[in-house]
Amino acid sequence: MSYNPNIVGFACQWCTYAGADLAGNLRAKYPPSVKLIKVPCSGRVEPEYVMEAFAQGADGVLIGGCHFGDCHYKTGNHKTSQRMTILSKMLDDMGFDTKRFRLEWISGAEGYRFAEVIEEFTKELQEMGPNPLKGGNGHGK
Amino acid sequence: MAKVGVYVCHCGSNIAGVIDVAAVRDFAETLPDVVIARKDLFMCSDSGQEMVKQDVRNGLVDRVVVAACTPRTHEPIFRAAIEKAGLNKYLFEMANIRDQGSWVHGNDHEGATEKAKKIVGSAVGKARFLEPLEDKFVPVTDAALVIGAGIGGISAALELANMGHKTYLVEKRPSIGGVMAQLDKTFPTNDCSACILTPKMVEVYNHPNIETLTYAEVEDVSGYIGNFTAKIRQKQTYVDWSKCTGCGDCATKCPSKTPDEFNAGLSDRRAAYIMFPQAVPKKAVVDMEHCINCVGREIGTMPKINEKTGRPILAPCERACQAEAINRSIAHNPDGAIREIEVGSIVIATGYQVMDKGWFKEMAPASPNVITALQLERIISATGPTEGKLLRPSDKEKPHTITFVSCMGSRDEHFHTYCSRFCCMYMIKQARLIKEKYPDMVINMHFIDVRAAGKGYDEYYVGARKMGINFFKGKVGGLEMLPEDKLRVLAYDMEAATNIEYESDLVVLATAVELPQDATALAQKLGLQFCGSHFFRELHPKLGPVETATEGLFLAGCCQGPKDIPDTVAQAKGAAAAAAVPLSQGQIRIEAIISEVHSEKCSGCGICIPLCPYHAITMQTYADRPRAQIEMSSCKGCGVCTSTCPSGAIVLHGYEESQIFAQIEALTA
Amino acid sequence: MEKIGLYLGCNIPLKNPDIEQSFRKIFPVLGIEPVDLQGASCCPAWGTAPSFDLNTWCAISSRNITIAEEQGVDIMTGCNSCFGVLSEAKHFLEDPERRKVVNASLATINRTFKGTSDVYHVAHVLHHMVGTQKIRENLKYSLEGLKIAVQTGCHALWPTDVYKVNEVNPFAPTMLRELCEATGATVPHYSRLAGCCGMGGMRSTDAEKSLGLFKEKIVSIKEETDADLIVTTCSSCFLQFDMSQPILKQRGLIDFEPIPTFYYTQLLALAMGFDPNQVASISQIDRSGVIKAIQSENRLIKEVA
Amino acid sequence: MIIDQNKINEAVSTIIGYGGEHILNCVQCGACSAVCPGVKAGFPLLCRNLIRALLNGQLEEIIEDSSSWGCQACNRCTEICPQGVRPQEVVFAFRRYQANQLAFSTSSITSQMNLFETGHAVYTDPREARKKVGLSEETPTSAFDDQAKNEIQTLINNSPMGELGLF
Amino acid sequence: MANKVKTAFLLAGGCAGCEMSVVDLSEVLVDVLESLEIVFWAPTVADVKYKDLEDMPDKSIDLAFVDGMIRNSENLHTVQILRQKSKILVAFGACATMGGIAALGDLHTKEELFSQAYKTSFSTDNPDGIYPTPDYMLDGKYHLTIPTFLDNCSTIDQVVDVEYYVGGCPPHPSFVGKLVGAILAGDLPPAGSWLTGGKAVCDICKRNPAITGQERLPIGEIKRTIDGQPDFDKCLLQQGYMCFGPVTQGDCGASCLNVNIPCRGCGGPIPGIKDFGARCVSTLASSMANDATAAQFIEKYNNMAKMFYRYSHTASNLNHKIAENKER
Ligand SMILES: Cc1cc2nc3c(=O)[nH]c(=O)nc-3n(C[C@H](O)[C@H](O)[C@H](O)COP(=O)(O)OP(=O)(O)OC[C@H]3O[C@@H](n4cnc5c(N)ncnc54)[C@H](O)[C@@H]3O)c2cc1C
Ligand SMILES: Cc1cc2nc3c(=O)[nH]c(=O)nc-3n(C[C@H](O)[C@H](O)[C@H](O)COP(=O)(O)OP(=O)(O)OC[C@H]3O[C@@H](n4cnc5c(N)ncnc54)[C@H](O)[C@@H]3O)c2cc1C
Ligand code: SF4
Ligand code: SF4
Ligand code: SF4
Ligand code: SF4
Ligand code: SF4
Ligand code: SF4
Ligand code: SF4
Ligand code: SF4
Repeated sequence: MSYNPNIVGFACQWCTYAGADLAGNLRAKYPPSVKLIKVPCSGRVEPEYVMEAFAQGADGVLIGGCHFGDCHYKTGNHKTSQRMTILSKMLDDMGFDTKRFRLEWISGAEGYRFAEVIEEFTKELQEMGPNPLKGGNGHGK
Repeated sequence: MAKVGVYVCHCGSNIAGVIDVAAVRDFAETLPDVVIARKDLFMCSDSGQEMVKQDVRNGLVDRVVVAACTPRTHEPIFRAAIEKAGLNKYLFEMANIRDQGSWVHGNDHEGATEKAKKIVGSAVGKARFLEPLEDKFVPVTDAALVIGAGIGGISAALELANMGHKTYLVEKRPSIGGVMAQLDKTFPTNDCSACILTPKMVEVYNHPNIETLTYAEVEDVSGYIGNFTAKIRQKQTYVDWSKCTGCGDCATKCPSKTPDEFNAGLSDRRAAYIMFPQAVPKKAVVDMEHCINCVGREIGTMPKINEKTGRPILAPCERACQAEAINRSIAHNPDGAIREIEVGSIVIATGYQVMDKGWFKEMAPASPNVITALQLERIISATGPTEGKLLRPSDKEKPHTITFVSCMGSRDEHFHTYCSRFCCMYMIKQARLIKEKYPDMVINMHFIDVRAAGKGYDEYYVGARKMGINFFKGKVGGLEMLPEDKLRVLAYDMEAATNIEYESDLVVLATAVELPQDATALAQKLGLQFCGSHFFRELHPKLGPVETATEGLFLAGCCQGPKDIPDTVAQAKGAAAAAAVPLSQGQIRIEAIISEVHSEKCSGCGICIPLCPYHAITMQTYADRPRAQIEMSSCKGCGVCTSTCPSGAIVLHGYEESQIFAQIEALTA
Repeated sequence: MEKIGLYLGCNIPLKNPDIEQSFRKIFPVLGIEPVDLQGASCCPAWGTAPSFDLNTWCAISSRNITIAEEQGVDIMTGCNSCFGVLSEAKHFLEDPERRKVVNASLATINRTFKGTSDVYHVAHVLHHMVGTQKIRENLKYSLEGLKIAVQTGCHALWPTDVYKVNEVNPFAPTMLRELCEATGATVPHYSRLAGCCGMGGMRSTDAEKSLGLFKEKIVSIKEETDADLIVTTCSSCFLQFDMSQPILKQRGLIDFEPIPTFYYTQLLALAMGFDPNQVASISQIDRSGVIKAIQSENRLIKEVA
Repeated sequence: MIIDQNKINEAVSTIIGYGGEHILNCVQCGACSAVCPGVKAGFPLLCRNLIRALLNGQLEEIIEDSSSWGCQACNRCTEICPQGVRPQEVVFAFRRYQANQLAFSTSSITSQMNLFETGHAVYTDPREARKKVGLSEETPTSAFDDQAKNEIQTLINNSPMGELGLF
Repeated sequence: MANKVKTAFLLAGGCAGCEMSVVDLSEVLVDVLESLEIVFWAPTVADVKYKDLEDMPDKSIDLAFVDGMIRNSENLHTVQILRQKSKILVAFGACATMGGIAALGDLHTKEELFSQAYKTSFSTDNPDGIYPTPDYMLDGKYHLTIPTFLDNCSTIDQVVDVEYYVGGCPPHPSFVGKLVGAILAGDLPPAGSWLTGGKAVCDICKRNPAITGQERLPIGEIKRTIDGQPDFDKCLLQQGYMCFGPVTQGDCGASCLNVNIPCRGCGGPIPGIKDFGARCVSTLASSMANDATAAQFIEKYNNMAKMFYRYSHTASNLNHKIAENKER
């Protein structure tokens, strides 16, 4: 099934958000699937946001932060990694396909890589089809 | 209810060439709370900005969304504009439809337009929940603390003091000077270390703006940039420094011996001692760990009386001191005294140590004639144990063949993988100094490669070759102990692709530079981090080489990584300039994008406390209950605590939960 | 009595059974019971399987180790090469992938390597488990006044990251010196103490080069110590010292008489009073003079005798 | 010498395949060669030199060189190497490459045969000597244990060694 | 007293533990009984028919408590009727508010649950593999029905509007008294509120490092309660035991902690927190020292969903959608 996946991205303003901007400067092409929400640090992303995005029907969620050692706030991305690893396991145990959820370390210099990641993620989501939870209010009231 | 104005930019054809700007504008109009949606050719131009300002001034809008390029470059421009028009600058949000839109989806006009709508929707969603915020200012204490008084600390302190700032210089040893004071001459100019350092030491000590605290250590630091409180422990000297004249008589009479650190263990010093002849301040201390309490003179006890003479029986040190600076009857507090000082910024210049030869098992560490380069520096120094005569330790005879071995513990995965950076150069220096004095001495130098990257350095190295010093490319593999304390060198000649063996009288090891053990404790007190090489981590290896992740703390010299004297001094002056910035501003601005605890919601669980990389969160007591509080001047606004607080008690202004949920909703609508 | 698997290797049981006999004599007296590892093979020597295929090496080595594992004992080797080969193989088998592959081949002969038996050298057992004190207590003859040059040999020294027991400083080994000193003898230092004797692959590949290296070593011993005898804990080193000194002498490359050489346990067995015909009877160099000197009346230690 | 990246790649992957895993760590400092008894005895291609040749892609050019067989496996190089190359493993990897190309001296075939037939690389009939020193004539080792010999032969037959056609 | 509060208790798909807790009020109950008129208490206390409830006039009940979740058609039906008849409806206890333990069944398919319950469980003897039949015609004339097992669980507020929420498994009994008092005093909190002190278990936990004057440190090693007896005086989380105290409403008086058992979250999330499990993840994961600790955690506690949503599976929007989707 071919459709345009909707990816909600959370991007750290120092690295991944800057990397996405650089992709623009480089005119790197990628599908218009991803829309970024700028956060100061990937450590600002709450697991709730990821679950909310999926519950609302996002086909994919991407969290982008700085590579280890590069975090503007020293250790924020380590906290992200710890949280999201456990969240991912929990989503898996809940019966949700965690291939829809990605954690990527993309630096402010990796414009092309940002484009590649989106390209690849979009393709993968296209193969998986839309988020099955799209639509419906979640309960029968 | 918020009145949101949306302004969509064409950016010439940059955006409009791909995205249907009119459609985006039309869509924006349909969003909740949007009262006006306009478009313009260049939003950042004067006319574009004026359009926004007019709407604000006319009271049409109270939240502004500009859909254009990236907030990373343009947010400040628009914020300033609405602020001029009388709106709080934080009531602004940008939708990035160029850098993350038209520029990357040039081949998909429709997709780009749809994405732009979503992004605008997200920005509007957030804007509806924006709140006005205020930047804050806090006053600073116009004083600086410099920790460590080697050439790095000395240079930084002088610089700060000359700019007019009160400066405290804290040194843990009895005298300032650091490693440089132990050196004989210094590359690349071969000037005498003491001749250039001693005047600086004296200048520091006498500077009206500098208070030098030697034999002192930092016990604790609290506070934040502009307002640090440092507790300094003045260690117990057991000598009344106000009386001590530095004559050294006590040291001559004191019978207790222990290896002399200043001479790198090559000679002994006494328990009562002055660190070295040019020490500043030139004062004696009694090292209680090695004092043997002569004639039973425990500290704080009255002397026994000689039955014959009727006079008190004093220890040799007390007896020797004409100035009566040593009085063992006084009950000195062994912990010394704590002093609190208030400063606005701190420079850390605590230097380094070199590795001990004992680590290198293949290098016959048991032989007295295997020494470290620092020991050689003392041997060839006029103030050293041999008064500058080159005599080998085992028999105090002049050696005929000397071997220099590079990279001991550096560039080696067993110890340190980094290059210690200045050993190549100082070995060449030592070889040159020796060759100058003893032209017929055989000097063999072994390098993996010679690292001489500095102004005049390669010339200095090539000059050494011209002097007849032998250079071999190839690392020494080991030493074998021969009779008469000679050593057989097992080396390799890379160019000839063959091994080499020869006998040597003295072997000098260029052992690696590393931080001393107590650096870890200091790092904990100050909240410093270590880099992969276990030196203190700078904020950014290129653009923040003197700053640290904690505002107000700056680094200088070898504590940040191996560097020679020229680089240490350059960095120290840079650190001083950076440390002076908050001091000269008189106050510091605290950006409003920081976190705040709503103490009425806080459960006092303390989960947030260890998370903050800046130690900005502390527990306070509100109505008997423990509740968290964030020190606004320490918070950098990362939001790690906000995302974690299980009670939902913390908000990160500018990135509040309601705002982010609104964005998610808009993006998935 | 503590049991330990006696791993014989090749040289000791086939060429120098007197060394084997010396183990069998001394260890029970010192409180260690060597048990035979029935069916054990070559370690395999460096020049065989290790030179052809890593996994085959590991399979043959681990087969030997499984014999000890089945009996629940650790392994004691008398030859340094065996110690090195078995220890390295065991080290390689810490890689779970390799262990899987190797256990698959062991399965064809109904064996599984578990990694439960540790590999020790005779010198380790004597130094760490028996201890010099116990050795001293069991002497019949004191070797006071004798000068010994020791040869620890390469494969008990490096690489330190794979061995169960290491010298404090492998470039300045002391275990064998201390073992020899326990007999009352003096053990002077010489510069090429940690040098290689040249036996092994080098000797079979290029005997001349091997002899050249050996000459350096023996000259260093002679000139720097003028030892009465040489003592080693490596059966390969033993062969080199015993076989190559006469060659050098014969070719006029050294001008001194070959120095009698013993495996350490031979010396100890002699000092403990065992029959030289059983524990020290096979050598190229004539050792009868030293043996007689060792087991002479005036060296008798009263308490034990 | 012509530098050909394909040859370099082949040499490196061959060595890694035979167990010289860390060859690319080498920075050519020469420490290994300074302590190597093989180098000292005069074998030209051990440790640093061998690695240099391999990193130049000279795999085939040096296949006949006997240096690697002069390696004592003493691991001085391993202990000393500051970059964790484990040069001895590189030397042995090269040796294995040589052996698998049948580029080794015929004299070493004897010990392979011995190993296969008796389980001992070195074999001489020990019975008389053993009797003389008061030991049982037959060793408790594979030499006198058919089951053990069988096992060794099974292991070798089913290994790449068995395919060399030596036995 | 003239105006007695007409009160109802309905047990939906729960275990009746919540009602035991009401009974635990004992003397206090006797005091409030004065002002209470219990008009309905089924099925635990009175034997009633659907009709009894259906016949009551709309909004005739002042205060209705529902405990238990919606698990079958009967639960759904009675709760919907009770809603019509009541002015104030309280979701009482973990099951009613969040789904409770039984809701973990939604992590499995209906088929899995039935097969476990009626075929494979140890104590079952059902060689023919017969499942209950909700609708059965006996002898061709008696139409017998039992309630239908629904595709998935729901909380009370997922099927009807709810005025107040009370957490706990079981809830602290004092809430009943407090509510009755509030109604009588006309001092009711805004509809939709949780009745809670609003603070985490940590706030009242004697082990809280902030209270004992200790420093809270990152968790270095993960433990399970089977790994040995935790230290009685120290924070369990700090010791490596996964205590949900920080994330959970502490109206329980830290009962579990008092007996050395880590909080499992029955009180539900602190008001304002959207998703209990997600917040648990954030809080616990962030408190771990590093990725290695997180990995150790995953290894030691194998099912994260059952761990974090022990009581609140149904209240999670995403969980609920997944459960619905699964049966589709
Ligand atoms: C053998 C040798 C020869 C050298 N020759 C040359 C040369 O010829 N030319 C050249 O340019 N460079 C040379 N160097 C390098 C030179 O020594 C360094 O560049 C220089 O000393 C670095 O100065 P520093 O101030 O950073 O550190 P240091 O000199 O180490 O000074 C640090 C000071 O901080 C103090 N301190 C440490 N911890 C604390 C604490 N917790 N609290 C308070 N005080 C503390 C120490 O006591 C010390 O006084 C040589 C180095 C060596 C080893
Ligand atoms: C190929 C290459 C790669 C490099 N890579 C790295 C790297 O990876 N990492 C790293 O740390 N360093 C790197 N460097 C080094 C780095 O470029 C320099 O360290 C750095 O640029 C020096 O900055 P500067 O400001 O001193 O000089 P410059 O960058 O040269 O700036 C001097 C400026 O002054 C202007 N100017 C000159 N004369 C006048 C005048 N009379 N009036 C007015 N203006 C004038 C010039 O136009 C120029 O803009 C690299 C250098 C090269 C050549
Ligand atoms: S003798 Fe007295 S004055 Fe002289 S150095 Fe010692 S303490 Fe100072
Ligand atoms: S009492 Fe005085 S003289 Fe004696 S050891 Fe102590 S310091 Fe030295
Ligand atoms: S400066 Fe020279 S000797 Fe020192 S570590 Fe670097 S290369 Fe080695
Ligand atoms: S994590 Fe939240 S509730 Fe806990 S102490 Fe911090 S602010 Fe208070
Ligand atoms: S937002 Fe970040 S910097 Fe600020 S208090 Fe929280 S954790 Fe610390
Ligand atoms: S193992 Fe081989 S290559 Fe390494 S030092 Fe010994 S003889 Fe040389
Ligand atoms: S010692 Fe290691 S790094 Fe140095 S040349 Fe030898 S193998 Fe290479
Ligand atoms: S985490 Fe648990 S044990 Fe620790 S203070 Fe909170 S409730 Fe108490």
